[in-house]
Amino acid sequence: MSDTIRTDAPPEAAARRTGEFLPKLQLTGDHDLCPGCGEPLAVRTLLEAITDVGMTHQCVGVIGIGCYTALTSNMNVDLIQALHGRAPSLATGAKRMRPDTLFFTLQGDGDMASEGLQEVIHTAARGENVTCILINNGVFGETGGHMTATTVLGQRTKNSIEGRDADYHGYPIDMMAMLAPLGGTAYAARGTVHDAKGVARTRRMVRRAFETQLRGDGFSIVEILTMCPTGWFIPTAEGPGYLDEVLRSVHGTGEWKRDGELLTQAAVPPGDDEDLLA
Amino acid sequence: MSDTIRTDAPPEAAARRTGEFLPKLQLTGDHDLCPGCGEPLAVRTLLEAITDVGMTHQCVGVIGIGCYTALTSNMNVDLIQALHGRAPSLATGAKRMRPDTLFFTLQGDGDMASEGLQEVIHTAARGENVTCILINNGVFGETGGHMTATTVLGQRTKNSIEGRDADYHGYPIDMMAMLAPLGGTAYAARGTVHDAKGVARTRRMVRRAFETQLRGDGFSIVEILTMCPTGWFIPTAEGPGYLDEVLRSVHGTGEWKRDGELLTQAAVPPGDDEDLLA
Amino acid sequence: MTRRLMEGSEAMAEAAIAAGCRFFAGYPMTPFTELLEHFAAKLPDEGGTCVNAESELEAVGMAWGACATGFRAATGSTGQGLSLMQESLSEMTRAELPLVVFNMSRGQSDYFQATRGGGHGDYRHLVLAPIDVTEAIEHVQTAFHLAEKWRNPVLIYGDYLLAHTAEAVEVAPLELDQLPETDWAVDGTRSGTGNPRNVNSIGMIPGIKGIDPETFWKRLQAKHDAIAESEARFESESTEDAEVLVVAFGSMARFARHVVRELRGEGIRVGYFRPVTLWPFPSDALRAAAEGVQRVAVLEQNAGQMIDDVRLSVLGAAPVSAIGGISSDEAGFGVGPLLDVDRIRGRVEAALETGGGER
Amino acid sequence: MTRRLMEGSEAMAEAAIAAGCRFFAGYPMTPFTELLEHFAAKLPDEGGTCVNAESELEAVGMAWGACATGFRAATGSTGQGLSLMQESLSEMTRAELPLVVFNMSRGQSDYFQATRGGGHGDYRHLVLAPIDVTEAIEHVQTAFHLAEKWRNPVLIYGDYLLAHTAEAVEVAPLELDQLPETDWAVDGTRSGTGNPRNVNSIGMIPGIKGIDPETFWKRLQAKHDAIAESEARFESESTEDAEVLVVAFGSMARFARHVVRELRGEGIRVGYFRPVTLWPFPSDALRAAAEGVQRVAVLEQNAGQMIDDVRLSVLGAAPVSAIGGISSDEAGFGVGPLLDVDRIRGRVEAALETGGGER
Amino acid sequence: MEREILLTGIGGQGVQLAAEVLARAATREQRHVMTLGTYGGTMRGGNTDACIVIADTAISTPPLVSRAWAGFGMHPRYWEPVSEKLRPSGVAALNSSLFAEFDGAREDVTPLRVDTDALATEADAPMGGALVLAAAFSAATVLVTFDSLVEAMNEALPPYRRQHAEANTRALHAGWAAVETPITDAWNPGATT
Amino acid sequence: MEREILLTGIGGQGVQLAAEVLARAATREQRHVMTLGTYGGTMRGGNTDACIVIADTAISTPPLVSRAWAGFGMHPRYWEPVSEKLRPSGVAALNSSLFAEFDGAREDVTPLRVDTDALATEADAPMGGALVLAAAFSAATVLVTFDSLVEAMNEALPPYRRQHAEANTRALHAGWAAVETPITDAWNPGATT
Amino acid sequence: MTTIRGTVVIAEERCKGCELCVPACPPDVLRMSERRNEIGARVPELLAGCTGCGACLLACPDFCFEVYRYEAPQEHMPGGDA
Amino acid sequence: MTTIRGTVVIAEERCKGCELCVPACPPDVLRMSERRNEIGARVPELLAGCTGCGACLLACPDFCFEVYRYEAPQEHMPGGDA
Ligand SMILES: Cc1ncc(C[n+]2csc(CCOP(=O)(O)OP(=O)(O)O)c2C)c(N)n1
Ligand SMILES: Cc1ncc(C[n+]2csc(CCOP(=O)(O)OP(=O)(O)O)c2C)c(N)n1
Ligand code: SF4
Ligand code: SF4
Ligand code: SF4
Ligand code: SF4
Ligand code: SF4
Ligand code: SF4
Ligand SMILES: [Mg+2]
Ligand SMILES: [Mg+2]
Repeated sequence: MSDTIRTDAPPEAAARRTGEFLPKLQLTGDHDLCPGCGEPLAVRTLLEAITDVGMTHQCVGVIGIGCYTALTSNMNVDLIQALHGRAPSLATGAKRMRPDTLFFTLQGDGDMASEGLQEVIHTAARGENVTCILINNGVFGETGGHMTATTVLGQRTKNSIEGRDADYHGYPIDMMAMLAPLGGTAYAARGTVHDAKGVARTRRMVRRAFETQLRGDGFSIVEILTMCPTGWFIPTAEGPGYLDEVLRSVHGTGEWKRDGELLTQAAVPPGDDEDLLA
Repeated sequence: MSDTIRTDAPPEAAARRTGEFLPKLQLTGDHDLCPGCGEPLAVRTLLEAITDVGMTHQCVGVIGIGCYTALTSNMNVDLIQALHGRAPSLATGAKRMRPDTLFFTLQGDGDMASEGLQEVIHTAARGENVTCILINNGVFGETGGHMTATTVLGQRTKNSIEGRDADYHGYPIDMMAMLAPLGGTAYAARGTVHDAKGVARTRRMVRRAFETQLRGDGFSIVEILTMCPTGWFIPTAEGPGYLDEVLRSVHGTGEWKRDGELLTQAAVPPGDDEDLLA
Repeated sequence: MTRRLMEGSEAMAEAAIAAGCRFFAGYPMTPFTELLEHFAAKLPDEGGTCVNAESELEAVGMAWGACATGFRAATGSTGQGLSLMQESLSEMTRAELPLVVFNMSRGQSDYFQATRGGGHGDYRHLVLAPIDVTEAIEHVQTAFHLAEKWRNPVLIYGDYLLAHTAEAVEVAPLELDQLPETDWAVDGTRSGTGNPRNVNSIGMIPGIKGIDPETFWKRLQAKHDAIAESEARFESESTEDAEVLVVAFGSMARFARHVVRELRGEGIRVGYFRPVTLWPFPSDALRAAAEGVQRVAVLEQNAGQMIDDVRLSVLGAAPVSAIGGISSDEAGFGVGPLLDVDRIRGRVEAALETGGGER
Repeated sequence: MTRRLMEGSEAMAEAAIAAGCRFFAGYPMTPFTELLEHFAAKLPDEGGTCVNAESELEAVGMAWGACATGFRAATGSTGQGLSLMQESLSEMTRAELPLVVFNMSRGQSDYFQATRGGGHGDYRHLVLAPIDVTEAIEHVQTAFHLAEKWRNPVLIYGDYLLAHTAEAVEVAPLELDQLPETDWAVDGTRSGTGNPRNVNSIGMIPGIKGIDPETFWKRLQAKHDAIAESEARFESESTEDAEVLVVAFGSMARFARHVVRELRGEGIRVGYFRPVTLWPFPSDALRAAAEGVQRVAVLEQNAGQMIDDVRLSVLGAAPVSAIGGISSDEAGFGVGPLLDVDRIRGRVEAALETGGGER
Repeated sequence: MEREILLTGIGGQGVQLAAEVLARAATREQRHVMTLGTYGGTMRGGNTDACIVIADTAISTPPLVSRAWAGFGMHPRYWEPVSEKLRPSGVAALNSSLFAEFDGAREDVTPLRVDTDALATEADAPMGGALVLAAAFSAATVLVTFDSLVEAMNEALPPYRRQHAEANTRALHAGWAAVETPITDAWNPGATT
Repeated sequence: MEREILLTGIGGQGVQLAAEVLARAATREQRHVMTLGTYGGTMRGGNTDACIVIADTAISTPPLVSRAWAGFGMHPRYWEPVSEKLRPSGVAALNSSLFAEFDGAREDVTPLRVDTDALATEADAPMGGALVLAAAFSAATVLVTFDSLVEAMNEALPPYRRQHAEANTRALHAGWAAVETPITDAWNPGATT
Repeated sequence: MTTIRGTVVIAEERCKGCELCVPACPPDVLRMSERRNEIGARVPELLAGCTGCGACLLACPDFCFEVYRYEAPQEHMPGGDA
Repeated sequence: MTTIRGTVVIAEERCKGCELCVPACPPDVLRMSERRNEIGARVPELLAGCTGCGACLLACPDFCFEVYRYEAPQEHMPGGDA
């Protein structure tokens, strides 16, 4: 159609490339996650933040088990594959032996808040100098969309198709509220990838978490809310809106703890909200 | 010595027995716990509180593993012996099948805050209608006095003989701060047995926790600070003072959540502080 | 009779409920997930409870609690999840609790864990390995019965094929012996009587200080010996004049039996033997079936585990060789290329050719 | 040479450090606790790290992480704690990580778990069972060596006696072959190169979508076959003309050996065989040692586990019977009345009387 | 009489639902039925296959068959291994929208080509391609009746997919109507047209 | 020459420390040494036993012996099984404060009675009873020297018990001084007095 | 006539048709086309008015966008091509 | 002369000599005696002035106390016995 602009090749007029397909630390863009899944976006912010803090060649990831695990073959990063829920302990042992390397875990809500809740809390309480990245979609995506320990009241999942009900299913755990107050936690923030601004802010959060680790200040965590249209049984296009309305109303975004200080109100990480790609 | 009063038989003058050696639900007083140990005192309050709420013949305990386990043969209560750390899950399954029976767990800090932290948090988040009793002495008493996840900064244990140090050993977990805010927690309080008033108050806390359960309001927990002179490597007589100064300065006593409402300041459970035996 | 199309998971859940199971707890993991889903969907209508536990450790703990109060209860998982439950399975066996466990295994590589106990200490639990959905419906009911009869956990060893194959079946209640009333469970009513109960794994007795694990564990060993004596089950076909005896269990046996029938149809002298219980292993029956054969060919989908029990049964009387092996799909769910009638037929034919030759 | 009095736990910790172990994590449990205490006391001075983990699950995870970065690392526990680690031990074996695990067992009832793997799936780890503190000092060093040589976990199977017996010993470094540089660990320096590493248990390869577990696991099986071929170790005495061959491992072997020496001293024809590695089990050596004997008498402190391996070795050539059994002190720590030279002597004598008679 | 059917497609094409509908329909008609769905790798991406066995008598064959009476191809990417397993004079039902030309390797099987994409779009059931083919295949082989198919489809839908029932019925109808005369009679092969 | 010593007492009496001190002292004197402490049940309550083997050559016997050269009794409650294991003409070192009279069953062993409670109190080392007996036993059997005992005791104390070193030394001294002449010579039995 | 300050390259072969990029674009210059790629997904197309802000890149889970900013803004005539 | 409103019975055989009861007693009428029981523990003794408050009972980990309140307060003469 003549109204459209060609998008199959770089522009002919003089132009600067301001955004590349892939982050530096990503090998390929091709993956098997569902259409509209938010997890690849979370992984993008993570990989970009590593480069941001200059640790491109000095970082190791410890990976949990969930849909995002399939993305690890795309990652240009030294990795240790953990068992479901156990990544923070592996990161602890690894970081203790290689204190100059940047260590992060990549875990889902099923991995971190259900199967491995104890691991992350103890790691935080000990003040281990590692960064945990929690991808929270409120479901076990990988097994078909079941409720997890973070699924918010009212959320649709395979076993709460009418929405999670407190009396029947119990209450969700707010991971920030639980982890931020611990003595060993130096940085805690929750971001989202349901819109571009959220993605840009999340990247700044992850960057700050890494800076915390590099200063040796102790445990840092960034939770990232992601869409799972498959596990929520909704059309892909409705994912971002559903996340914003349902998940985010309970799991509020912002910084919860910074430089070891608990913030009374979740704060936006400083930086330029308008220049999305910085 | 002629200044002393005979104590080997009941008084001859008319007198009312206001306090018996043993609570109704205790079979014998003889046990192998160390001199000056606070755990038998905690168990006393628990057993008395069961009788207080009229569930003497309709209660089941689920027991963790620690020094207190040796006290269970003294208990006149139907019991399930759990593995180390796992009692809250057992209580969950049991209570679901017998909703009219009073269920409690009896666990130490090693059991609940170290090995089994995840179990109790999930049980609380689900709002299971059970009561967990945490005996917190800040050590694995049974294995010889090692640090646990609740050991406070500065506390002496076998592996922190100069006192727990945050940089080296990490930070203690405040179980009330962690459990009270959870959606499924209806009642949370921390008592102590380092003096008689503390014992009397603790009994009132346990009673209220049981009442919470009997009303079906959800999860209830009472943490009880106890002396462990053996694990603290101090003379028995110094136990109560050490508890008061060291443990209690971090793990403050009082009610943290009541009727599902978080209290901003830990409150004394209502009742008569002067009539110790009521 | 109206048959309904049910996948194995659904049929097993229905059979469990028909057998009186009123509690289930589990954590999703392929190919066990659907079993959990079916229990979650069906139990509430029968007045039962299904908890979507936050981990396998918690799931088995919940089932333990439910069991201890005298209700029929079950849990299950696969692979990693089963491994996490081993501590509890060991202790529950020693606490003599009649738990039923569904291992929807990824392939057959948990044979050792299932039959020797992956946990600590001396303990054994019964293992039933159904060949298809129809048999699974029976086995599940038998499992609850045996668990209560012996006060011992029973494990159902299935796999992806069993869990996901749908068959047109009917869940018909089995006729089973009447069992005595449960007199060991705790319900709280003995509290305060001076004679309470303590459900434990080390021989604690209310009112008696200390424990006596040796006596307690020796009594358990005697019980396990009695189970071994009386509960071994097997199925066999065409063993009389067989030159090669094919031994297989579970889904692999379904392939083995089909191949043996095909070959027998062509007049070839092969036999088929299937341990229906993996523990106790039907050693006597296998020894008898192997009498006179030139070779025992063990078809299992793993690196060689049941072959130990086959050798311990045959004890040198005939050469025993493996004709199975590791086989997996790309996801590691155990649906590997070995699961193929032609391929297996080829291996049996090769064993026929070798005969009693190489050992 | 100056010997120092060290309990087994201390000697093993020192030997581990001498072997280059720089990371340890554990959770206290009798009789393993002191090993943790000694590592905690000694490692920091050697630039190493010991973490008092909050549970066994976390302890093994920490050791996993340390191992994956290319450092020699260990963990350990007993009973329940070891059971909790089985999931990780299975996966670490398949991730080819050279972890050393100390099982200070309560008695000998974890033989199956140690030799067959209590976890899921097909995997094997080496098991060394020292007879005394002196040998433990060697075994610990050998363990780290073999673990790295084969990139496979190695378990040291000890018990209360080994952990707590103090002996006057010297921790002398063993002469061991030079191993190639570690080229499989992750230290972060390959990140960003386009050719990073992924330490995993299922055959994931960076840049390649999907996995191929079958190929990966078959390669592992081949490695395990190679270990089985080459690493079996044993000790034997007086087997030549023995009428009864006593087979025992670990601490029980110390009793058995002493009894056999006593009896030989009196001219009685008994022999002694000890598997030094429990996996691989020295089957060929045992078969050879059992040649011509009237009876193989298996002394193990459990309900009968190693006896399977003995039978699988002897394969009917001589009757095999158990002369051990469950035995425990009141606390369940495994220091039972069976641990008595006179009692064991009596049982060996009874076996001599039975000879090849009853089976 | 034992009728093995192998289905293949790629994720999202609805092959598993089609297999379940065929199996349930046959169950309703009192046959012995066994079916198993398998996925290449995970549930996301990759192939999605299924095997159905329908018989007059108890089924002895395992749920993964080495040889089959019919193949059912929604996408050509993983068709080859299915094709290889077909018995001589078997049936191959193919989504002609994607199978440009029939796989020449098997001239000994009878093809049934259905333009499922077009029919599904026409029926306003864009996700219903596999059901179109299933219905066409049933009609062409007299495997099960149309009513059984519709009832089976309703039975097979989980509660959270109920809203698709109508579109699915239209898809079945479109497929059934697309076949004028059967090409074989599954239960009465002598009567082959 | 192999010298087995069985020690018994109840919790809190310091028997384990005494055993360790004896074993360390012998180690300092270049002997082969093996020792094992065992507890009845748990560390709280119940008996506390230990076994020491000291030898000139490598030790073959396991750490729990069936027969012993000497018994060392701090409390009579669990003395009997120890007494039964003593070899004829062995030695029995007894805390006479609690062993009212010597166990008549073994008239074939030489008793060494030490009023440990009194000596310990006198030495202002109220917790040092077992060390008193250990020193007396060593002096009476020429098992190890006094210096070795003191050095061994210092070696054996964990950092958090260092404050007891002086009292312990006094206890050792009191026990050593209480023996005028040896009753046997452990390493030179011919020279028995 | 529309001012175009930036543009994008779309890796259509990776697109899964999730439509997330469409609402993410602030000037609303992305829309789903009728074109389908190999795996059958409908892919987006670009209308005139891109600012080169990068929102689409951040919103796309399949790494389909590369973003450019023109050195000098371009003008687009309806019916023509940039 | 001291008023005694209550008294206690002490199960000395169970006492482990921990001394916790002594500071627990509000009127300070418990003190450790020189007497030792079977297991060698020093046991407490009661001086005149007990109020029957029960603090000792609540403080003793070995269940050694039974508490009585006199119907009428008793008077104690130093040197005598209650
Ligand atoms: C011990 C264990 N239990 C269960 C599983 C199965 N399993 C794999 S991924 C997964 C859910 C992961 O959920 P989450 O971490 O939220 O990741 P998501 O799939 O949502 O990205 C489960 C339960 C497993 N791999 N290991
Ligand atoms: C899985 C497991 N790990 C370790 C142990 C050993 N263990 C027994 S009791 C105990 C400590 C208990 O501490 P706590 O719960 O605080 O009770 P306390 O002894 O202080 O009363 C430990 C570590 C065990 N029984 N099980
Ligand atoms: S199931 Fe959910 S989390 Fe997993 S890939 Fe699909 S959308 Fe993403
Ligand atoms: S070790 Fe501590 S907790 Fe255990 S019995 Fe002794 S004083 Fe009590
Ligand atoms: S760069 Fe910005 S304006 Fe351009 S297409 Fe992407 S989102 Fe729209
Ligand atoms: S967001 Fe990406 S995958 Fe989704 S429609 Fe747009 S270009 Fe395609
Ligand atoms: S009852 Fe009160 S006053 Fe009397 S002895 Fe006890 S604590 Fe003291
Ligand atoms: S508190 Fe009890 S055990 Fe302690 S000294 Fe007093 S009476 Fe004895
Ligand atoms: Mg998730
Ligand atoms: Mg404790």
